[in-house]
Amino acid sequence: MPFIPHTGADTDAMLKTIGVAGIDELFEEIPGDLRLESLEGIPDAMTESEVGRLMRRRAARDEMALNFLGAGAYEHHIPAAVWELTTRGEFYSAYTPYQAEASQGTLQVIYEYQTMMASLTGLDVSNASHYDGASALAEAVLMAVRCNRRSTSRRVLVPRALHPHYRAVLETITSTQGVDLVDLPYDPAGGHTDTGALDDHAGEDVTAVVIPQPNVFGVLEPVDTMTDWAADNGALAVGVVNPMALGLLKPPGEWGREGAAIACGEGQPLGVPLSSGGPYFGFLTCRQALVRQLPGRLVGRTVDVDGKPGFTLTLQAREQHIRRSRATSNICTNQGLMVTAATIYMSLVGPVGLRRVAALCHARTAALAAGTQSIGGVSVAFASPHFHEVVLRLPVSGNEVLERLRAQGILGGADLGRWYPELGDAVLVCATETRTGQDIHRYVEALGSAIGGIGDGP
Amino acid sequence: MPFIPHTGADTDAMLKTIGVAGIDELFEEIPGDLRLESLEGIPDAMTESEVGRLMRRRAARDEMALNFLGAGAYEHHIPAAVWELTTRGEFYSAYTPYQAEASQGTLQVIYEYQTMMASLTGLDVSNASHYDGASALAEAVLMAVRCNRRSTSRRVLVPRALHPHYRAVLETITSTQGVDLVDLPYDPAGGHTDTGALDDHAGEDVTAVVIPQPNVFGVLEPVDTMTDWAADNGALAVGVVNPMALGLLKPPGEWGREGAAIACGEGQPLGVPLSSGGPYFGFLTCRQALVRQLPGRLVGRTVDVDGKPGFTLTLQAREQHIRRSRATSNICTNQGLMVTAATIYMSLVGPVGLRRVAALCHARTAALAAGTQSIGGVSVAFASPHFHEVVLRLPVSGNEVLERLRAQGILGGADLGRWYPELGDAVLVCATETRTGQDIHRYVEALGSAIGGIGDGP
Amino acid sequence: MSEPLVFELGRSGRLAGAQVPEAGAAVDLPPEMLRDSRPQLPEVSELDAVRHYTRLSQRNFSIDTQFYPLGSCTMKYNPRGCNTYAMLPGFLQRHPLAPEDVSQGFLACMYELQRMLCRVTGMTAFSLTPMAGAQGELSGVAMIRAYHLDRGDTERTEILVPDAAHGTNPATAVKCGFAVRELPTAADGDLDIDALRRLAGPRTAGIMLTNPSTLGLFERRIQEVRDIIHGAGGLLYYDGANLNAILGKVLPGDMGFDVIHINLHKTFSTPHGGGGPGSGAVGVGERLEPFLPTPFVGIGADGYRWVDAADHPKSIGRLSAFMGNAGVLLRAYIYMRMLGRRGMERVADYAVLNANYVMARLAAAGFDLAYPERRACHEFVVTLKRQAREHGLTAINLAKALLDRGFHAPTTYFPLLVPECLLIEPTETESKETLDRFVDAMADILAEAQVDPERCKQAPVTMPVRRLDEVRAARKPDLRYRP
Amino acid sequence: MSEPLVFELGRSGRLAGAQVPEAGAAVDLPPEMLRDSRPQLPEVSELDAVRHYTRLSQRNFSIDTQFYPLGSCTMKYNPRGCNTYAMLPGFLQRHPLAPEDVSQGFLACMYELQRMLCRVTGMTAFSLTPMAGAQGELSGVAMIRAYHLDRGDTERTEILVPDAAHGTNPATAVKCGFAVRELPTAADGDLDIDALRRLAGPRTAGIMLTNPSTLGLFERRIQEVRDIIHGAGGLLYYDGANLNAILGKVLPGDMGFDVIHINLHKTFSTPHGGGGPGSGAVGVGERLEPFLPTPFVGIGADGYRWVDAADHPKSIGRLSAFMGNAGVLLRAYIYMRMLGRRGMERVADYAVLNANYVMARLAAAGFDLAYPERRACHEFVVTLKRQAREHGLTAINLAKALLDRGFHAPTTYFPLLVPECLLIEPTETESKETLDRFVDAMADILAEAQVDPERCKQAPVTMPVRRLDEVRAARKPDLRYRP
Ligand SMILES: Cc1ncc(COP(=O)(O)O)c(C=O)c1O
Ligand SMILES: Cc1ncc(COP(=O)(O)O)c(C=O)c1O
Repeated sequence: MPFIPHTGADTDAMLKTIGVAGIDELFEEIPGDLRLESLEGIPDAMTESEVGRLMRRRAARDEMALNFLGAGAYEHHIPAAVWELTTRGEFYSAYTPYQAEASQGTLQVIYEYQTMMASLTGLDVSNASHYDGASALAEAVLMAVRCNRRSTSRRVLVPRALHPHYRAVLETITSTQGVDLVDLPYDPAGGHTDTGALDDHAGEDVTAVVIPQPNVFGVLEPVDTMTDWAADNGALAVGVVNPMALGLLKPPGEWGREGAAIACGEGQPLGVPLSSGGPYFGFLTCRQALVRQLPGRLVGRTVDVDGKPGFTLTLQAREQHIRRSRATSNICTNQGLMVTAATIYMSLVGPVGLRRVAALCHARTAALAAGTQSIGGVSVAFASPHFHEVVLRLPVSGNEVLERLRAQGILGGADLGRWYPELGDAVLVCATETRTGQDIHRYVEALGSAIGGIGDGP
Repeated sequence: MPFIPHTGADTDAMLKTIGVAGIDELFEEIPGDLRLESLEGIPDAMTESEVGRLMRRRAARDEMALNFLGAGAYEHHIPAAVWELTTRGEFYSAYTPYQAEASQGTLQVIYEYQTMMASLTGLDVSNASHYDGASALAEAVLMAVRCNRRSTSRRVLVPRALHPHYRAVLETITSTQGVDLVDLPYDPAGGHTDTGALDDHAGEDVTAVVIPQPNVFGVLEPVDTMTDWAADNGALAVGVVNPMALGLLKPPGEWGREGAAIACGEGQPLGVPLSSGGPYFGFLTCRQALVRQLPGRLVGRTVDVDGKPGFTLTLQAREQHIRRSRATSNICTNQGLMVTAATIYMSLVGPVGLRRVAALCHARTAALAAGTQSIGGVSVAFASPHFHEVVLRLPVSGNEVLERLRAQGILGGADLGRWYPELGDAVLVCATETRTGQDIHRYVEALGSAIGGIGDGP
Repeated sequence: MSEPLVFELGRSGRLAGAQVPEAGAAVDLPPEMLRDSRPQLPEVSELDAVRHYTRLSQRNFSIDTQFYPLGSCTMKYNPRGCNTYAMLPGFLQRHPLAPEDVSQGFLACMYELQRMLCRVTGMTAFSLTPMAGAQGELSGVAMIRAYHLDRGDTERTEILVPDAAHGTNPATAVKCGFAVRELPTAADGDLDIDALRRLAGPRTAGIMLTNPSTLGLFERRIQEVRDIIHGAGGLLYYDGANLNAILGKVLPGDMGFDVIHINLHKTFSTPHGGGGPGSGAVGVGERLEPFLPTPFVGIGADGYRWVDAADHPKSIGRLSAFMGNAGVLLRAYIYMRMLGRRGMERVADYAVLNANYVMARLAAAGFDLAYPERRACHEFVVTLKRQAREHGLTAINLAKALLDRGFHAPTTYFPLLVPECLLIEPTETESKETLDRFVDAMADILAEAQVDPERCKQAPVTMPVRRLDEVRAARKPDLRYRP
Repeated sequence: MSEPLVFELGRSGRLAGAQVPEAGAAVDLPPEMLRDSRPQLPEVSELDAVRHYTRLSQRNFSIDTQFYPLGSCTMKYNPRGCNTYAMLPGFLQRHPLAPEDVSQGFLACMYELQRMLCRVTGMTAFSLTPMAGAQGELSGVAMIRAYHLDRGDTERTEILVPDAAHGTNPATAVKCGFAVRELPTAADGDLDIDALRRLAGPRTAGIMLTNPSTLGLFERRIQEVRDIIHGAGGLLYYDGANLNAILGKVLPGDMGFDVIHINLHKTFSTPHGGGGPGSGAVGVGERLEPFLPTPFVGIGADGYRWVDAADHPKSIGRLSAFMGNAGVLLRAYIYMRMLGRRGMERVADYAVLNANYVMARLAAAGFDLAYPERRACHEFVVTLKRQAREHGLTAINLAKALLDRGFHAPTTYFPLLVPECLLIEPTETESKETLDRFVDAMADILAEAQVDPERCKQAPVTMPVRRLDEVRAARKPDLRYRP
């Protein structure tokens, strides 16, 4: 019996202690007409050996040689130590640190994480994580709505250049709360949010403005202008940032005159593998004044009865298990283990490493973009500065080109036409620090021949 | 500076404390004409990311789809827990447990291992491991020479059906000690050691007899007869056994009337991956009376000053660090981590699992042998019972067939002609429990077409 | 020995050199967009980082080191094979947006997982995207809302929730725009059916239940509950956090539930990871199928494919940037394949056996059961009301005394309706010997409290820290290191 | 809390079900060949095994958790990347007898490793097959023997070994059929050259040296030693266990050594694993090349190939069933690639800096250096002769007191010629802060012993056990559990 330790003798002795004749009797409170005879449609057990073989085959089947796809999930180098440590049983199989004395390891990790994320985003406090970047944005927007007491409209301005999946999640989670999401168009030449469009809302009751940095096109937004506009118009600025980019870019807390009030984003670039989209983790940081509206767990440093420093979950009165229907959020389980990985990652790369990795990613993407310019009809779609991801406009359909690249083992980028009909001839391409000059050369060659192949037609 | 933590300020402060102006001064005792300017011919440093890429490429290059090669190293299922636990830093990066109080984990593991190996081989005591099976055999033979006070000849009978690499190592290590290795031929029909040849040595001064079980052909030896012959002729019987086989087969301690005096072998089948031949571990067990001639480390259970049970290295007076030139062996570092893996492996499969795995390996090889009989000209070379490995005689050269199988991603077995010129048309094939019916089918098909191909050949 | 903060180990200029690329990549961005403050990340060597986090890990209890009789949490063994195989390079490297034609291996696993989850719940369709139980609840309740609105039924503004429910239930209902009506528990531990009849009506969008309840009791009149709610036009939501108790014994679908989430990090043994990640896969009967969150996996002519908003227009939409916690889902899939049909049936058998055994032994050892007349399901409630009064042995004191004896504490002070309660769930993967040692430790603490009531108030004394000042933590929150 | 033996956790009939195939495979072997006794293997659940071995691991000190100033052992950081990449499935699954045409990836690594080892030692050829330092020594001394015999020089029956040498040196010489002549150490810590002159002669097969010696001192008159030995017709063997001190500073080949082994588990940072596996790769100058143990990797027309006995007829032969500890070699290879040329040069720089720093600080703290006039190389010797006499602070007492302070003990009572000695080797991967804390702990123990001499005799008190009765262990050996 996999994972069940009972011998026949154990079971018999236990039944005797309980005072029943068989295990079935223990289920006697279930109404008879509901009792199942047996499970149907579940395959027979496999040993670990057999299942290992199955999984190896399936995993191998999906392997691609070379990846230039980003669009919200990025292939960075992850130091081996990160997951060798993170999967240690004491982190991996621990419960939520409610019993603080028996959980000082996890608690201290989270405290260190909170410190790092607050500082990285230039804000005061960080929570212990949210599910992912998109759901963290939804929580950040709900939080802004709660915090902005001057506004009653629940109107939130959302750039069209925000990742469309983030936009979708925002919709799912905030729509039941009466939040009104209003689009901000992007500048078709620059690829950044059209600040002129912002001005159309001047004087309106706007609760919050979402500011992605970089936006889904990899383009850098005019964050200072947007943050100042928010301040001037009584709205809270909510930054959605790539934490790797923050090794290089100005953090939300320093945008404009006052900084954003809240920052959030996808933590995946900090030591978490691509793994089909999850588990990742969302981060959420804010100004000190907003801390009691910050959802999710928080770890605080305190002292024990002997005065010795220690860590504990704190401000739990905001949470569902205490405040129930009046909690700031319904979140309970978050992404603790990913936070552990990210904390170790950030410790290993440090401030210098993070900056260098970010700079290198940026340089590699720049090299790739430059390389493709020699292919007839290929151009960089947007003129504004971008970070480590670039939209290429092609002379043919993006979708078709990507299919041809795939046949050569290359994931060539994201087909923007799926999300932006006006960009059907554009692909979003990313080269991180893990892509070498040779890889980029191979990409450029393959892209050239793919386009050529389509040009020649069937 | 990879792996060096010193900041410039640290270095300066340390130099100041030492009272020198620069690091170079610390090397002033090296004669000037020997001092190197710099290392030549060493490539520049790679980051972990870069080296990871290199290693992934090289590892992938050698991958084979399907393996039917055994011949001393066997592909068994290894429970995931084995290496997830064994590579925990506390096992992986610990030193030899000389400071017992700070090494109770490793010491207890070894004590458990000693118990398991002694019992598995049916003997009284086990050491804490030797380098590998072949070098353990060499130590076992040297030990037998020391133990057998009645014999002065240093003559050791060695079956030709012992793995030829073991024979070679025995030669290297014992030749400087004046040990005289004498061949025992194998029965050409049965594949087992010719017991008639043993009788030719009756009455001689024979120090020890080596008894492999199974032998290199996978054939089971007449261990009872051979052990009794040794007893009758004043020789010590040294068993060389596959520990996986012992899940099923009679252990050396129970061979013949009195049992073998010493057993040894390759521990790899017990949870250690193939990994190009090492690290594996040799095991070495013996009768209680011989313990003070047993080389290598031993862990004993004792009590601390409070009477609490604990573990420590013991009987160290046999070892080189105490006895120096008069030590039983020069061994110091052994294969501790592999012992940890094997101990966890044996705990997870238990006595029932070991037996079932052994039986399944055996059944799979039997099915493979049966399957190949339909191919014209293929026959099982030896008639005696065998365990989980079988010699197939082919109508064409073994070497060529194996090459053709390789082209289909199959490691088809060992080319016996390399070691036994008389077996140039024979391959040694092994199917462990990890080979499914489908795999075996594929092998049989591939073998058939390879032989056919050569038959048609140029 | 206490472990310094990683920041305290750092020195300016120190670098884990093998992890950091060489300086020198050109940055051609406008200077005003660049950061000039240096983020407060540690500057440590690789050895210091490895040593620090290894040492921190040792300051945790975990399943791999201790028994966790933690009610409502189902802390069972997390097979290492699930971890190893879910972390195969092919799975770790798969980009979430990789097209279907190069994703059939992964999609096959997800599709089969959806099907198995349907089978064990009696639902007709599953979406794996919710990233924890609470997000599963959110999607479930959002579907209930969408269902009523789709039918033009706009008056249903209330969700009924038992007083014993987990905090996520009422919190979720509110996050979906509903008002919560709390249902009392009857003296026998079942729902107060009369109260239910009173509260159910045209404003009732639905009810959120878990069965067995968080009291560890099987709701015997579940069919009556179903009839009342369905009769009032509402839907039944099943909080699947307690599925371990009934796996293979009864299907939530047969009990009348319209929608369910399952905490895969409980019944299907994906690790808790010190607080996540989990997965709250959500399943529905036919009525709610159109509203299922996207993406989920379907089958098309070319093999497995993603079903996205475009193919599923009434969907409540996306809940995550990609498809949820794929790595967690793979672990659950592997676990289910290793259990197989018979293995799944045995989960409830032995989880319930273990719970009733510990309950019987604790009762014999002098502990008071909250519901002595009832069978335990996979967990049960002990109340220390008497011991707290007589010997100062409160739930928290007992919890801390257990830590000193090498056991994680049970869940304390939940459910809220039982005073000084412990919610005890042993799970099926613990052996009789472990359970016996636990009962002995409990009895020992009780005996000690009777002799020396002060002693348990001092516990724990063997942990890295003693009892922490939580009031101070909340009054003067120190949420971040400042040098 | 003590941890039971795994056998004590077991119960007859218990099974880790996912690891055990179904019963039923036919066994058609003759019954008299089968086992009827059941081996004494544990019968535990998977959870119990995982928990047991996880808990046992926590009862160890290790580099990943503690500082190990362990002289002669070079306990430096073992990069986790070396482990991860050496354990890539392609490497783990490679069969040792896989033919060369499907092994070029692995062979390339081994060939390059051989070349790099030649470069850092000044040797012309390397064989990677020895599985630890002692086996490297054995192959080296066997080559010396083979060399003399090959020249018909059969009278060379002695190997010279300094009294400070590691025990493996004399033991190895004897295992190769030589008699050992011990060389005294002069007062300044160098070899006694006069004694050397007296002992060297026509019976001298060779000398085994390590430079720096195990006293942590660079043998300054090494060129004289070379001339004496070579002059007498002998060869020089270099025990490369201490290579860390001179990496990139001086080549053993330039010092005149004819053969060398390197403990890759020291200088090249493969883990010690609680006592192995290691690797004792062996290198030679031209004279000994014909005798190199097989197999090693060469280059042929079709790429890398194995050089085996057939191609190398004078070889001393095989030392292992296959090719040695391949996985260890991969780790060393990866490490060397991450260090690169500059990184290797820095190893000795900082190993020696750290040693001299700790030496200076300990001297200032009142500890007596065995050779106060000398520079430390990567390690140095402290003698507690005075403290032992005055305060009972023997080497062992100090060692145990360090354990209580969270530091592994230095090597004690080795080399044998210095009374109450500690051999201290900090390695280059430890930070100044760690070294400072270590010195502080040493000073603290000394201060405590001055005040309360009894205290250090009680140590350790914080470990899982206190001082063990080793006499009893040896007198009544309990080497195996019997229920
Ligand atoms: C009964 C019950 N419902 C819901 C939840 C919430 O699940 P999660 O923590 O995964 O969000 C939990 C677990 O914490 C629970 O025990
Ligand atoms: C100086 C010296 N020589 C030889 C050895 C023996 O090496 P090994 O333990 O790898 O056999 C050691 C290490 O233990 C050593 O320190």
